[in-house]
Amino acid sequence: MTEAVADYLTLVGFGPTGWGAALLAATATTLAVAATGFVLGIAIGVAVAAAKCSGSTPLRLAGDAYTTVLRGVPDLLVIYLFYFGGSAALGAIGGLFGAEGFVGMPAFATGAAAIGVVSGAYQAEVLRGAWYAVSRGEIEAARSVGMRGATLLRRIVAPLVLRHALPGLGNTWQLVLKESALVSVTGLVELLRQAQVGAGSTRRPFEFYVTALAIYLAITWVSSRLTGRLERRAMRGVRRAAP
Amino acid sequence: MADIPAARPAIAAKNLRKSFGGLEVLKGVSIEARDGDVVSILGSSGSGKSTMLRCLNMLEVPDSGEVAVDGEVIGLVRGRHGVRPADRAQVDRIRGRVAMVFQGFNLWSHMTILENVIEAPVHVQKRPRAECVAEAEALLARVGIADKRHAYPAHLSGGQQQRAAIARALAQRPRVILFDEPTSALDPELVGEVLKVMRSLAEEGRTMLVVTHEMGFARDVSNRVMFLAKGVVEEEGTPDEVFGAPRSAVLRRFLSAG
Amino acid sequence: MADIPAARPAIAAKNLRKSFGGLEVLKGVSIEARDGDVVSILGSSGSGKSTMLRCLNMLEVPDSGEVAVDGEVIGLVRGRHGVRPADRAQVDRIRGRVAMVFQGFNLWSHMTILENVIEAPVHVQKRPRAECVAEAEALLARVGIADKRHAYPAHLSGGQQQRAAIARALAQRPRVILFDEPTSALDPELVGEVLKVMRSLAEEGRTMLVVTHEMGFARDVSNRVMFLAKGVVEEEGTPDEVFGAPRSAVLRRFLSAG
Amino acid sequence: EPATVTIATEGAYEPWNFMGPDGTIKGFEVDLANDLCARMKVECKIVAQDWDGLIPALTAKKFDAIMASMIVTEKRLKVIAFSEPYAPTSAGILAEKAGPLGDLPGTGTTVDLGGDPAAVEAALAPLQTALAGKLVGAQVSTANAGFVDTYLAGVAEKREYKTVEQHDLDILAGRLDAIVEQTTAIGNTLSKPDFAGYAQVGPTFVGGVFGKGIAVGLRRDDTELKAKFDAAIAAAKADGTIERLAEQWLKVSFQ
Amino acid sequence: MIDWTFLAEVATALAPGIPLTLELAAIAVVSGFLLAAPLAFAAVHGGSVGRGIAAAYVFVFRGSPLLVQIFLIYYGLGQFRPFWQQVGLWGVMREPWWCAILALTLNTAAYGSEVLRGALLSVPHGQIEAARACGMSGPLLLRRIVAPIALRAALPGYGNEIVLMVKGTALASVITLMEVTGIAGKLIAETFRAVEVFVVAGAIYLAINVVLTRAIAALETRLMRHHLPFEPPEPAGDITHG
Ligand SMILES: Nc1ncnc2c1ncn2[C@@H]1O[C@H](COP(=O)(O)OP(=O)(O)OP(=O)(O)O)[C@@H](O)[C@H]1O
Ligand SMILES: Nc1ncnc2c1ncn2[C@@H]1O[C@H](COP(=O)(O)OP(=O)(O)OP(=O)(O)O)[C@@H](O)[C@H]1O
Ligand SMILES: [Mg+2]
Ligand SMILES: [Mg+2]
Repeated sequence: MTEAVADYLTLVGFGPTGWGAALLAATATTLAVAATGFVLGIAIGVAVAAAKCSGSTPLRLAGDAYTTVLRGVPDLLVIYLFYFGGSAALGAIGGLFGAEGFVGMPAFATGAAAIGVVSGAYQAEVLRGAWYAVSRGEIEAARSVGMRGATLLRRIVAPLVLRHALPGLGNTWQLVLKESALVSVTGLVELLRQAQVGAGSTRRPFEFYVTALAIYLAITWVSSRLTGRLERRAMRGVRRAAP
Repeated sequence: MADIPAARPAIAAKNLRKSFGGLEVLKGVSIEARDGDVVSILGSSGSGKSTMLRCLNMLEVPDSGEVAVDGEVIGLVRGRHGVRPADRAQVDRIRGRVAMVFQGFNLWSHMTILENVIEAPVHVQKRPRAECVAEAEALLARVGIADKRHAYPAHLSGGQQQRAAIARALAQRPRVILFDEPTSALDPELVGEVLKVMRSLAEEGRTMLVVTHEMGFARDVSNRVMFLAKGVVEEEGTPDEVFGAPRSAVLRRFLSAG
Repeated sequence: MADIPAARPAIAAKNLRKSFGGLEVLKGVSIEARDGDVVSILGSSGSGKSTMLRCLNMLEVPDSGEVAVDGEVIGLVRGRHGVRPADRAQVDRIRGRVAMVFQGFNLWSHMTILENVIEAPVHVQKRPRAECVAEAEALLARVGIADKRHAYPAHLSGGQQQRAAIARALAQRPRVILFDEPTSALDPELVGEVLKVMRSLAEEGRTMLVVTHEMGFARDVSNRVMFLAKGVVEEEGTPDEVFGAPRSAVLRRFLSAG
Repeated sequence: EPATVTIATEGAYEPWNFMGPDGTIKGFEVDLANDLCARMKVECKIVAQDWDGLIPALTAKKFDAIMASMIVTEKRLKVIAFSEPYAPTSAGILAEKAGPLGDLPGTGTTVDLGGDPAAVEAALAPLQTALAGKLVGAQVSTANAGFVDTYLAGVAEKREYKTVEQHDLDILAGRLDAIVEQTTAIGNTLSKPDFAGYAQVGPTFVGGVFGKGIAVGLRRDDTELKAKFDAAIAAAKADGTIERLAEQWLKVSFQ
Repeated sequence: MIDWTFLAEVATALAPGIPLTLELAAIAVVSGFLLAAPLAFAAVHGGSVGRGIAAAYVFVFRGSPLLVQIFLIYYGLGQFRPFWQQVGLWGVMREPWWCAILALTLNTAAYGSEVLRGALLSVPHGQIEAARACGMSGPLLLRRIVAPIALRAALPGYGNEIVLMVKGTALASVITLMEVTGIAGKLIAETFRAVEVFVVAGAIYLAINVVLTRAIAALETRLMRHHLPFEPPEPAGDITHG
């Protein structure tokens, strides 16, 4: 038993035959690509949600099309298209300027862009749902004092929408975190890819997948503590019904 | 109406019409108020009082008719989905000058009472925060809820919420204030207090349109009274005219019940 | 209070205390009402009227004191997180007999008005649906909003919502009805209508506790009046006693304002 | 003329090509690639890529050559070109010694699937009887899976796996009755203590669906590079380098 | 430029995978909801014990990639064959189909319960109080007031979840199930034309999901009538979504 544990610790440790350093570096890559994609996704999500909730028919249809297509196709496909398609497009542009051969799109940029574009569709839906949950009266009150545009958004809409959207956004963050695992197809060495490589090379899949699971859970734990704190902050002033 | 050569009215609406689905709620309502006017709007439940008030600051866009604040007519255009304001910036600008106290209060639930009150002055009017806080505290004291300034709306009694809503409107330093039943949740003593506040506002020259069921208020504080019934202005005049010699049968019945 | 050997009171509370955080809102309030009693509860804003009413059906659990409906005392136990009812089933049973009209109406937003009204009879009391619908339509007609029965609450005016809330409470055929400012959003004509309805309920022997700011109502309809101030019952008695010869200075000031 | 040649491998197929914890790629094909590059007098850059993406990425010019234990098949030849093979292929069946397939006939013999059809049929007939209704695993889209499709269709039930270690695990778990796999990989699997109760059963197969051996995958228009690889491989075979590396890494002889 | 005959071939090859994809998604969504609802309820009303259990569950299953979960359930739990045989469940654990259903269900339940939890919390307290005041409590209160309001609020979020599950079934291919993605992977390895194959596969998923999202949107329009700016003139039966 202790032998097995010692053996495992050597495998994922930081010794000369240990995979610890590699896994750690891969974890950092996972976090970086997920965070970049998530931020990009929020920006896209806000824009798309605004389009979908706006009175303008073309905007609404465009927003609808965006969320439908990007939520509808497997994420792997989007990543693939960014990887192969994006490279081909860049290559074509490079060709115009006389660059020879293949112009590679950096794996990190491909991955983050793909994640952002996909998660933007999810964020848009979460934000839209939250927007509907906000009491109309409170928005009207803001309009009636002449608030508008950015101020209305920042002071009233955003806090109220966020209150309802936070659980959903927390979900999306988790989604993005794990979506980053799919970016491995672009050759980016993130956590799952590193685990697969380790498993394939050492033929010890369990040790590696369980370790990956543990690292993902650790990241989740930290991030849910943070979202939990945000949620509590956002829920201030809300009265819960008596039991 | 008397036809003295009118000073530019602080707020005026002409021939407002508004339907919801198949239901015509306003059937051509006109109203006009000059600086310092206090207009009481009476009418039975469902007669369109709130709808009219909400049309004045474009929370409801009228299907036809015209609204002007300070002589500035709010431009409306007919789009594919009905009528809408031509220029949103204009609407926002005008709303900055027209405050509203809602029938359901509509306090912002994520802010404390003090934050509710300073919100518009600080973030819309961009006035210095310290000044706004001082003024807000004075206002809250004036309506008797200074001790609640750090509480959230959900933790206030009905009357306290209503007073907070009034303070929030006043903090905007508006030219025109639209009150939708501002004393419905208040006890007689507080009604008296609030009326005192409103009187002093009128003396400062602010214009007020007040939807109310308090005949006492209509009689004592306002200088014009308007009676709405089924979406039309059934009767209008000074309090003496309206209460002293009601012409329409509907108004007579309405008043005799009170 | 007169000490005739009391019939079992329909609803009674003894020595209720309730604090929110550091704020003591009720400081030992007692109340008692027999079948057919109409008790008006007066008091300034924030004096604890709503809180007291909410304690009677355990929407707020009092920190100490006792509530009894129909002679049945609601058991309370002190748990780790404060006081709570010992037997939830008992509370539900009692709530079935005690209806409430909320200050903020609290209509169910996902149901039409008719659905709101038949909800409790059909799904709590398990009465036949057709019967409930017929009764509900009669009730809605009685409060004058029969035409709105298929509308959702968000599409109703303030006064219409309030009347829907009243109809919903009455549909429960309760022994005791708790009204929290049931006429605040109504015009004088409708106030008269609603008072008529309440009078007829009293004649049927139903017990009513009514938080109100309408002195007229308190004087004319109720047979007992209770004046709450800062969490204590400042004065209590028949309308004649309370209005005719108020003993406390607070009450005198309160009444003189009205 | 390319100063550097980028060669892609899978990096997860021990002992042919696999990765160490420090990220370096090792194995038979890596050593061979370095040797061939030295002969061709070019700089060698070795990268790892998912098996699925190897050929699409080659045609998309992400790299110049594939050395990933890739077998020359008709299908692949339609898309890419191959050098002369640098290793032969042979496949076998892995099963539990004590199980019903433990005494599969033909153990120790070699069947050339490209040879005399009658002989092939004779050798396969007893196999088809024994494997009737059994669950047989193979790595997806390999020649091994092709073997199951060609000779066991309608006989056994096929399960396809993304990687070798996955079907190894499933046979241990008892979800599979047999695996069709390259003999070098079977050797590697059997060297592990968990597989003490397992063995290669029945004949070893060469030729036919198992193609013409393992070779360097190249773009079809890259004839110049193909010529260079062909020459280098011939030279490495001739001086015994390939044989030495095979014995070192694969513990087998190609002779 | 575009090789239509090849695309058609791919489509014909992928079509047989569609029933399995739908079957996996449908079963996982239904059983996932049945698990998510009590979890969300426990998280909101279950006291500290219920909250703890729900939180731990969500933590594990939402916190790690579905791929890892499928893998560990299939290969990891598969290791304990004697145990499963003893409890008579080996027949289930042996089958990749059941393992996929199990993994997908456990996973979607975690996400679903979070959506439902948020929705439960957004029910206005006044409306709950009104129900309590007329004697409702427990299951009745839940069924008549809380659930209808919460489910409406949850609908967009849960719609997300259903669509996610349809796509999640793609990972079942790693445990040998030949649904659309499994077949697509095979086709790519055989034809090496990743982009074309994925575009066709993507179109299939998109078609399934478009039908689903339209259905959900139609349901939303129906259920959210009380949220429209004003009441539609007729209590219309089918409002088509714009
Ligand atoms: N949930 C709560 N948390 C904190 N304080 C509360 C809460 N509910 C009520 N209060 C406070 O308790 C006091 C009494 O409130 P209550 O609603 O009973 O007043 P009321 O007599 O009904 O007044 P009104 O006539 O204005 O409705 C108020 O000061 C209020 O701020
Ligand atoms: N959004 C809406 N959709 C449909 N009908 C509406 C809507 N808003 C108001 N109505 C209807 O319009 C009519 C007038 O409503 P309004 O709120 O203006 O009445 P009110 O005069 O303010 O009444 P109260 O004194 O009861 O507040 C009512 O019959 C109401 O049902
Ligand atoms: Mg109104
Ligand atoms: Mg109150």
